Amino acid sequence: MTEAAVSEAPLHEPASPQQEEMPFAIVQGAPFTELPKDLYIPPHALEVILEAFEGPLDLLLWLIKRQNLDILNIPIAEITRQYVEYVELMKEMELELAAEYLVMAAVLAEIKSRMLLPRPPSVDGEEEDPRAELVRRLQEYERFKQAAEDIDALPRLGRDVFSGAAEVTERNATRPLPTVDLREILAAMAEVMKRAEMFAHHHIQREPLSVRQRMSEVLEHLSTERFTEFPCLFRLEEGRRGVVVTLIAVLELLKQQMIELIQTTAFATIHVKLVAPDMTPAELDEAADYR
Amino acid sequence: MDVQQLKNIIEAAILAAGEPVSLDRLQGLFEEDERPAPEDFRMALAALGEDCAMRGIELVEVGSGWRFQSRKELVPWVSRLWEEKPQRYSRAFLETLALIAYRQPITRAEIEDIRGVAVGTNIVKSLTERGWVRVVGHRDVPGKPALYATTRAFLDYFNLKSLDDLPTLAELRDIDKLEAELDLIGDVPAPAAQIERIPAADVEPVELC
Amino acid sequence: MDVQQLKNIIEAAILAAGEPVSLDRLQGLFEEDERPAPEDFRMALAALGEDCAMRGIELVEVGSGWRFQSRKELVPWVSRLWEEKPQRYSRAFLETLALIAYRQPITRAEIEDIRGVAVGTNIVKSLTERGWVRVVGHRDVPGKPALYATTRAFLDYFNLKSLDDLPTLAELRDIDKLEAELDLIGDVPAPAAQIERIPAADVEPVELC
Repeated sequence: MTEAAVSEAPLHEPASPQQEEMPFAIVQGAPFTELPKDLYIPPHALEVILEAFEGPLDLLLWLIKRQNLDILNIPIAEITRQYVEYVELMKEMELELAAEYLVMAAVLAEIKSRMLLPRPPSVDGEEEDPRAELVRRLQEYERFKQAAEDIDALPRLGRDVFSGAAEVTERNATRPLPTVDLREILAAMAEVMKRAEMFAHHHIQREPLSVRQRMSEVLEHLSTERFTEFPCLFRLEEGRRGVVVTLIAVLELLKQQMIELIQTTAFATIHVKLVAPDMTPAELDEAADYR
Repeated sequence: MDVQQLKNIIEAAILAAGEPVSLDRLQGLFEEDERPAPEDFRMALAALGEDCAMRGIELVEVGSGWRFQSRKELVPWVSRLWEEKPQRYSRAFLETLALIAYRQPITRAEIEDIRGVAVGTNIVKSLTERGWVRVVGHRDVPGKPALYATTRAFLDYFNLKSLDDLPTLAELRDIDKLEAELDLIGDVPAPAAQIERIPAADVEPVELC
Repeated sequence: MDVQQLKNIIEAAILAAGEPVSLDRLQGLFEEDERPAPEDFRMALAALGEDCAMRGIELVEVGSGWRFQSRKELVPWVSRLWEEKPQRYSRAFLETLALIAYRQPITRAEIEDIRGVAVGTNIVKSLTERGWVRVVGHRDVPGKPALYATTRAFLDYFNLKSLDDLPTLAELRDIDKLEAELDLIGDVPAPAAQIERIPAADVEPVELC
């Protein structure tokens, strides 16, 4: 069979989807069965077919599939002729024609002309088939066209799969408290210190933390209303160091005028009391806000 | 249709509906010629309810029909599904906490002095509500400002025996290294935070205070 | 905590969630001190799955976790719960989705290149609104086009555990292999015998970039 024979093959009228399955094949070197020439397709059905194409590659694939051609060995001249006729048909029916269809027509025409030219003799025997790029694109598109159909066939929620759900009678949603890493505190402190150092008038002095902690503990122990006996602040089981730390803490608190010490007579028991605030803590906060 | 098959269809349908399903609607699932008798449905529902005795859900009849619900005694676990993501504390919060920890007892004015910016009442309030900070006295200066200190709960939370276990400020010199480490921690949510796996890039940390 | 109790909590929680629940999220239902070991969870999930053999639902793992769903053989009855037909998707929609699923991350221009036709904005928008597709970055070329990828919700919807479960892509055949045997200048169709579909078994594994 020659190329001429193929190109003389009648243009197969667009078939309805059922006709795609017809055993119409062109077998190399063998006679082929013709599609009925008098096949009538109502204009509306034709429009539906033409509108269904997802672009030039889809149309080309359809033309190839419909004739049972091998995608790797497309009869370019014939396919080009059919393609152009379909595009003309789509124009005639005033379908919205994407620009890509016209670009493809030009590509096909170019391949066709290159196919007709004698190939330059190649050095290593390797020569590119002018159709190679088109075949690659067609195959690439075809596999994703198939993949889309496969995805469409997957069991789908709400169609093939129904997810179970039960009621919960009492929902008490809570918001957990933020978590803090100790290193975040350290980083915050380091940041403050770095910033504070930029204010020259602040000189941050390092003190043993145990004294600061003990100051807090002493304050907690004391009240503004009643006196506490001074010896009660000390815990002998802490040993000498503990006693010294407490003493330094008390002296520091005294210096900062946060506590009062009272001794009625010499060598009598010393009593300790918190300095009373003039305002309640809430009032103090408010006062601070207005500052 | 045998009882087991009927029970299974009823179970699947009620769970798939996600809302109470009436007896009518259950019957409507069957073509007329295969539809079991109403008493078969009632028997199947009763049997299904009994089967649930050992399960995590129970079958109950409410106004508009039958539904499955989680067993009451499991609600404490189940309701944690909707626990919101824990928020994050602001920098101001952490700095205030750090200053109270390292410089206690300390007044708000002193914190503001060192930080160089005002400290909102809400920060002090959330520190107190969290139980990490408390007022331990008042400084004898005009206004008698409250003195803040950290609590036992603060030490417990950070797994410290005493404030002495806090790293010294001298150890904090390599801030950048510390911050780099913290960035790494930040990417790994705590177990409670893993409720929703939103990619880190999409999450804006919510700031409290 | 005994296995039965753990199984019940898992069953109640997954059904209460009404969406797939990850192992992480299941573990988050327990306070740290009472939390069973990860292998206990796996055992409980396996046992729960076995328990379902006689029930109307089955326990399956999909992209974002575990969910209960109606057994396949009961779907004919269950689907009668709803009057309306499930939605159908256009070819353009499905082909775009397929390209994003198999070739992610991918730009719109790359999708258009393979499809040979423009991709409507409404398709990308509708894929994004469904939560099946999201922008995961931008390609470093002029215009910085968005890179699209599929989400866990996509896997959940199509009942997939991971992208590996997607149907395999057909393999590409090489035009050069045929050239030796064929007269290239004679523009001749190939024998019909060569057109046969490649049997699925011969197909190479999915290319996921």
